[in-house]
Amino acid sequence: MMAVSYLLRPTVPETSKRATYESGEVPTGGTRIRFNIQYYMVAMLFLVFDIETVLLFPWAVTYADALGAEEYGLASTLGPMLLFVAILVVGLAWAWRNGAVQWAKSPQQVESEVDRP
Amino acid sequence: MVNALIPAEWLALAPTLVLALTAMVLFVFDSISPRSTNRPALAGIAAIGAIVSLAIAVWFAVAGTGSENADAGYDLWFVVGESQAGAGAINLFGGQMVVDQMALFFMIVVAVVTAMVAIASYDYMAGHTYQAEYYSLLLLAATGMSTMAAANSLVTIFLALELASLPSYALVSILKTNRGSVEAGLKYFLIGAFSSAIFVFGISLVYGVTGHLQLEAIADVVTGEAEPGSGHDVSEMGGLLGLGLLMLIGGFAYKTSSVPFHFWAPEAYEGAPAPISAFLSSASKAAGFVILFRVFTTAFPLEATAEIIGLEWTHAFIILAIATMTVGNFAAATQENVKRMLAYSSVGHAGYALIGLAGLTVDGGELVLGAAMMHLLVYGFMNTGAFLFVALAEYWGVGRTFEDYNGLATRAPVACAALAVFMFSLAGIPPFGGFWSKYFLFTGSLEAASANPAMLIVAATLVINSALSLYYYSRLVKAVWIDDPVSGVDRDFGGSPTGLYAAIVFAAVMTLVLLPGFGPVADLAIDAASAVVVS
Amino acid sequence: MTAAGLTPIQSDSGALLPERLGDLTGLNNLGFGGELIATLLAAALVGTLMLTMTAVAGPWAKRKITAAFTDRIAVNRIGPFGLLIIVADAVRLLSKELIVPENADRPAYDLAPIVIAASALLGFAVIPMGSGIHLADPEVGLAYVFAVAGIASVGLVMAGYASANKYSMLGGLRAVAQNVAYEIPLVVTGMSVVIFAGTLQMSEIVAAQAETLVSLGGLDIPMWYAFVNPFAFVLFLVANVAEVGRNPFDTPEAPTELVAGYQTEYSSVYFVLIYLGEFIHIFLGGAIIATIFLGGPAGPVLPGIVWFTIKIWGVFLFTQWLRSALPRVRIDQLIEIGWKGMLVLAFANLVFTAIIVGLLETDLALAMVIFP
Amino acid sequence: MMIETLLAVTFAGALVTFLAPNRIAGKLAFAISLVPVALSVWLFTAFDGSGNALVDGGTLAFESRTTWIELGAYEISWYVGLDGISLPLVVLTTILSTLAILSSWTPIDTRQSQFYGLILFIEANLIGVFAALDFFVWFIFWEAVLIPMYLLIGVWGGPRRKYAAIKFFVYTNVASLLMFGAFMTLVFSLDVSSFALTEITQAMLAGGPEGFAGVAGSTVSSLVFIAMFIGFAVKVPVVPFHTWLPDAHVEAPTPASVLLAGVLLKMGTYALLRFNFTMFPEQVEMYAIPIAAIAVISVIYGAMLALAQTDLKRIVAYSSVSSMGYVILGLIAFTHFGVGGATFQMVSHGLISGLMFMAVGVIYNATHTRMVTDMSGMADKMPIAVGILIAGAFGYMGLPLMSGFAAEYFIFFGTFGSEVLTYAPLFTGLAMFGIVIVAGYLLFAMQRTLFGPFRLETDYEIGRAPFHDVAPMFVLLGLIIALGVAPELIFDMILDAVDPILEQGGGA
Amino acid sequence: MTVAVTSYVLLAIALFCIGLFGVLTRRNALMFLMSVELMLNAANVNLIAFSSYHGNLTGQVFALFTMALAAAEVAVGLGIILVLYRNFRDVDVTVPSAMRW
Repeated sequence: MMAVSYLLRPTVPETSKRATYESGEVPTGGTRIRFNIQYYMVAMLFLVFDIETVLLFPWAVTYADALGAEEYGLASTLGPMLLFVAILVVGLAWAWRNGAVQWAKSPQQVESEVDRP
Repeated sequence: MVNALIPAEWLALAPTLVLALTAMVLFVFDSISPRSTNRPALAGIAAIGAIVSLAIAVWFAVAGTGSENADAGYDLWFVVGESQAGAGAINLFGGQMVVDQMALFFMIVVAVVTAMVAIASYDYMAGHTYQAEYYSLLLLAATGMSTMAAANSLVTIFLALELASLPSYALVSILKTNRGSVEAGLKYFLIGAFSSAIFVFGISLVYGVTGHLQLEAIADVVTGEAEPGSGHDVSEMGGLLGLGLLMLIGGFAYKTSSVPFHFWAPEAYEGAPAPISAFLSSASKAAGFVILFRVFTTAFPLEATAEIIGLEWTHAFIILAIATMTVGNFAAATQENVKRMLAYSSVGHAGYALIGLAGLTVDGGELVLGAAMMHLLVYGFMNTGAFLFVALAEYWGVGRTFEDYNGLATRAPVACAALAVFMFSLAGIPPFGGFWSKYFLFTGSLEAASANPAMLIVAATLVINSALSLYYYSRLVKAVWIDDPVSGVDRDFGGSPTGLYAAIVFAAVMTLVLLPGFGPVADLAIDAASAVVVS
Repeated sequence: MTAAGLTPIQSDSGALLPERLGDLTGLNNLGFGGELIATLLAAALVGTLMLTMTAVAGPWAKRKITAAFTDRIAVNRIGPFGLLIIVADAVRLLSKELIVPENADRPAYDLAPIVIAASALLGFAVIPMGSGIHLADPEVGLAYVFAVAGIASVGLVMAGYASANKYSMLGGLRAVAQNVAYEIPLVVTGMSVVIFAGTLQMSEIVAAQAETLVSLGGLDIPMWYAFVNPFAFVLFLVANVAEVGRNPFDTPEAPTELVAGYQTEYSSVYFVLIYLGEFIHIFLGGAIIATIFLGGPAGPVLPGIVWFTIKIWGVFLFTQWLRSALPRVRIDQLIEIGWKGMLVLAFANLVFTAIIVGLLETDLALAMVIFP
Repeated sequence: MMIETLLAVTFAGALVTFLAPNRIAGKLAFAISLVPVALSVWLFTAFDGSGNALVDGGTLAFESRTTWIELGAYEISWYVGLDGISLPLVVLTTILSTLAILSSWTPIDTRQSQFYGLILFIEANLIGVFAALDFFVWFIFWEAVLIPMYLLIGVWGGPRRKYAAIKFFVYTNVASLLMFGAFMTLVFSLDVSSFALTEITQAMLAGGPEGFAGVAGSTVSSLVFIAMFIGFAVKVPVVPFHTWLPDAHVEAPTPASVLLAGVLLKMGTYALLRFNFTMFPEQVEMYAIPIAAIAVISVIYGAMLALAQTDLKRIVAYSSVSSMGYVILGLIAFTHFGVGGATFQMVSHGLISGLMFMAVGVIYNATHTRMVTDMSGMADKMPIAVGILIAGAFGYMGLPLMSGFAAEYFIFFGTFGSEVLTYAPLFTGLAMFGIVIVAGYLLFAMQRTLFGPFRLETDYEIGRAPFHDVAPMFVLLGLIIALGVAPELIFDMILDAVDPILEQGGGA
Repeated sequence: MTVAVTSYVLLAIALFCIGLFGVLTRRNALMFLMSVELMLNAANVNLIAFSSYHGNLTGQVFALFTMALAAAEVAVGLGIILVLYRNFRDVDVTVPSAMRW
């Protein structure tokens, strides 16, 4: 498909065409802009929870089988997973309460931040 | 795994679990009241958690948990199960964890250092924004170190190692606007990540050769009692195993700040908040040593491993011990900065503890290994105390060099008396606990020398370095006690911070008490060592 | 639909498409090279199927549907129902000049569209589409699908970064933030299905749904997980919409804010690839939903592949309905819905599913009460 | 348990004093220090031991032994007890400490609580050194003495205190290390199962070491003997190793000098007697001549150095080197009266040098100079202090009726007839010549300082010393005269403990 | 279509060496981090290859853990690099030298 396109399309080099598109305005400033720290926070949270799902998958696969086999009780199959999730939930709650997943702050919150050392 | 959830078994891990639980409680506290500056509550929770952990560990150790020769008459075990005392090491989760005397010994070290650091941080971290985070990370790192004490498989060892390391990275750089702290954190982290990569690769090679990650299972393959899953001949893969072992040593060297991965230590300890320096250089180092001891004594029996790789691994430790001692002490002797001097001296002490492995022989060595363990315990008190004194100095805002410390004794005689105790104990001169542990190391090396003459060199290096260390340790004592304060410097710094003082005095008292009270410690350590050496 | 004609073999015969193609053509006798050719052939077959569907959906169906919602008449000039617009658009886009911004990071700029398209296409490799169209059936199928679909995020951020354009950068970042926020609820909800099935293998999951859940007056209702756990189904559907970046979760492109976000600076065939990739993603999402919640290709009378296509198109129609029916959410709302709403619900779903399954499996008496 | 009580009381007193406010620290320390004095005097009266602590056959007073640490095949125990040699030294320690505290009320005007705390801490450790019968107990107390002394000199000392403190610390620590290493080698080459000095002594007397790391047993013994002799000689000090002493004495504050000269030096000779001369009778005989030579050189060279000094404290310090030479000489004679006299000299010199330093200190407090050349006519201004100084000087010179006379008499008497030491009369004669020099320099100094017209110009009135400065000197003087008149007060006890050593050593 | 275990090991060692080279030569903290990740993944390749070679799952499970920890390490590391950038305006690891080496 790309080859077809290469054969078909015209090439008319022209400098202004290659300029960055900013809705027709003349571009200002670089693209290395400072963006919201929240993107970083979210990425970090994702890392944690994504890995957690990796670790949960093996459990999920064996769960039903383990229950089927009589030798393991419900507590010893379900318990560790609940503990695991509980720890994660504590983590999530902590992140939530500390504003890691809060994209914008309300004026009251900003004000209360200012007082802090 | 079948009985993993039956209370009697896993409750043996209670000291570790208490630490983990405390960390969780701190997180919950912080979640309920984010950005809380309720320092008494936070420091209190952390300290109480550590002390409870300590109490349980001491109780278990005294009651004979995980020991084979519990003294009759201790009937404290009822909570965890009546039959466990004196029944030997308790294997948990299919041998992934083990609670024996050595594990308990190091759990004690970790818990006591954590408690002191938590109490001291109450003052040191006053005015800091991230109170709850600080204590949570501290307890999490302590959990990791405590887990390291009980880890009995390369999997759990690596997990625990990282659980201890990751919060430590953050703790070192927690003073976010302090360039030193950030730089220290960066260097600590980069070298930590690098060495853990090496460590994992080493694990993968060992796994490739033996087909197991559980330490006893590895040992069975190495000694030829069991076949690896693939059925190949282990003895033909000596090169790979040797390389793996070398890489493992690299990982451990980082954690214990030994040569050749020691160069992060002065940076990290100098830049980090002083209580964290204390924490890392005492608890973290001790935890690094416990897995080092466990891996090499349990998984790689000296004789069998030597047959496969063609070299006794004790030789590596002899070289490392000599190099580490010498590098640490000589570098420390040239420092002008107090914290940096302590950091290098901490490297030197890692060298002393390495003697524990260097002195192992085919048919024994529990004395020298036990001595290394004792040294780490005593070191836990004296070194923590010394760094906490630096914390006190930083709290008062006196400078960083020896000159800045001049004449502090006129202002704070009690703390400076404690400092003198720490310094002389670190140097290993008699009226303090440090004397015993160093003496035992010396005796142990001499004993091992009958089987391995190279240990004579080690013993000689130990003595020479101890003598050298007296020079720079006494220099600090001289500065605070004898030298006159620099004129023109305003010495009117505020207050006597209770928490810091309490921790420092406690450490000093323990350093002193360990002199007459060394008997039980020595018994415990030698019992623990003989359990792992013989098995 | 050509594929259905070529392979008139029943879906439950077990063998995978490449092998059967190999048998059919005798390529298997030619050793490794033959196997390779057979595999490539089969992959090309599935690829063509998907591209065809996309071609129908993109330039034509989408416009028609939107028009229907807004009571307009869309493309109708060229061919019957304007169907030839597909050809026209293809020619138009392919023959356009490729304009590369001067500050672009060329390797990343060139790679991004390919990554986006490929990640979606690769996902189909493990989807059992019925009628024997099933390229590979690894044990970790479901995890594979999630993983491969996740690669698209990398492509998006590459596109955004390489374009050297503020809009693109923001669009790329938003895309990643959104993808990561909804990926976890998606996967965790998917996991609750795994708890029932006890496997990650796609064919096994489909097979598990073939059993009868309950008989109502002679009509066997199959144990599709959408019926067993409708809550999970809804969660998954929502998360999926966000994951593929459709309304109301299309902030990364948001033409009114970011003039199409990460694709602003793309033109010609690159644009086609990105555009295709997005649509294939929608279909992949539909395919996953169909496989793990709607019994895969199962259905009465018609061949499996037909049922499967119907289910995929059902999901596609759903996204198009959302596009017309709902307003776009703000980026902060989007993130907060993801982390504070979806994630918590997903975990709740997982935990309750686990507990209920555990109780049912271990306590048969209780099971009898619920399923008499 | 009496010794433990004594130690515990002193240690507790040190801690209390350390934490007390500066204002009351001196008086508090004095009050506290009376308790150990009382206890040690009680020990003295209740003493019921006989024979030597280390050599088999005697009974120990106040013996107490409990296992401390099990170290592989060895047992370390808390083992203390007193015999005729150590008990007088314990009493000397407690009394001198109390008097030193009293004499520091005037000169010590900063950081009092720390100062008195350290003095009591030293006192406790000194008691421990003399009472210990297990090597480790002994070594720990031995080393623990150094740190407070280092601080006493370093913090409250004179202008060159830092140099003096570090020199003191380094010399003594290096010596300790040498001695420690030597002793460890000895123990590991012996067939013993504990570090109790008694057991080691008996093992040594029963045949000595079997050899270590390929070196023959007798060579090990000799090497260990030499190393330990050097280690202790630094502490004593004898001539080649003496250079730290004058510096330390000159810079140390008076009370520290009192303890340093009075008791710390005795640690060295005590340890020589306990270790070298009890455990190695063969080596004593073998190295008798070199040791005697060192002793005589110490006597004469120390005395001549003293003659050349103009600083009163330096004079007293060098005269200590000289006096300690007598002790070594008495020990090496290895006879009934030689060793007994040496031990007696330890006590006697402790009292006399303490007295001298106190007297010098009192004068210094008043005049703020110690230079002989600066002073004259002090007798007019401070008659009592000067009188006592003269009395002390006579004690040094060995004036009859003073303890110094008794001690030197015993030593010369014992040495003259020594069988171990060849050329004994020659060495004795040379050492006696030392007395002449002592008399010379002391009389010269006294004459210059005390008599003649008063010349020193000060901007304040030099008055009489306060009572609490003078009282301790009277107590010391009283003790000196008491021992001079009735040496059997302690001499019987000493001889009783010394004889078994000699009997073991080939019946000399 | 089985590949001999030695091939995987060689691949792993190659990856490891590339990572090691990066660690030793790169001055950018982020590149350093990436190199370390490469080394970790080399170990993972090894573990998984050996896991199938020995026929037990231990290695695979451990590889999962390694991935988890690598992720956590990156999270912490990026945080530190972020504060580094705020303090020093650079991510070059040789720039910070507030302390003497």
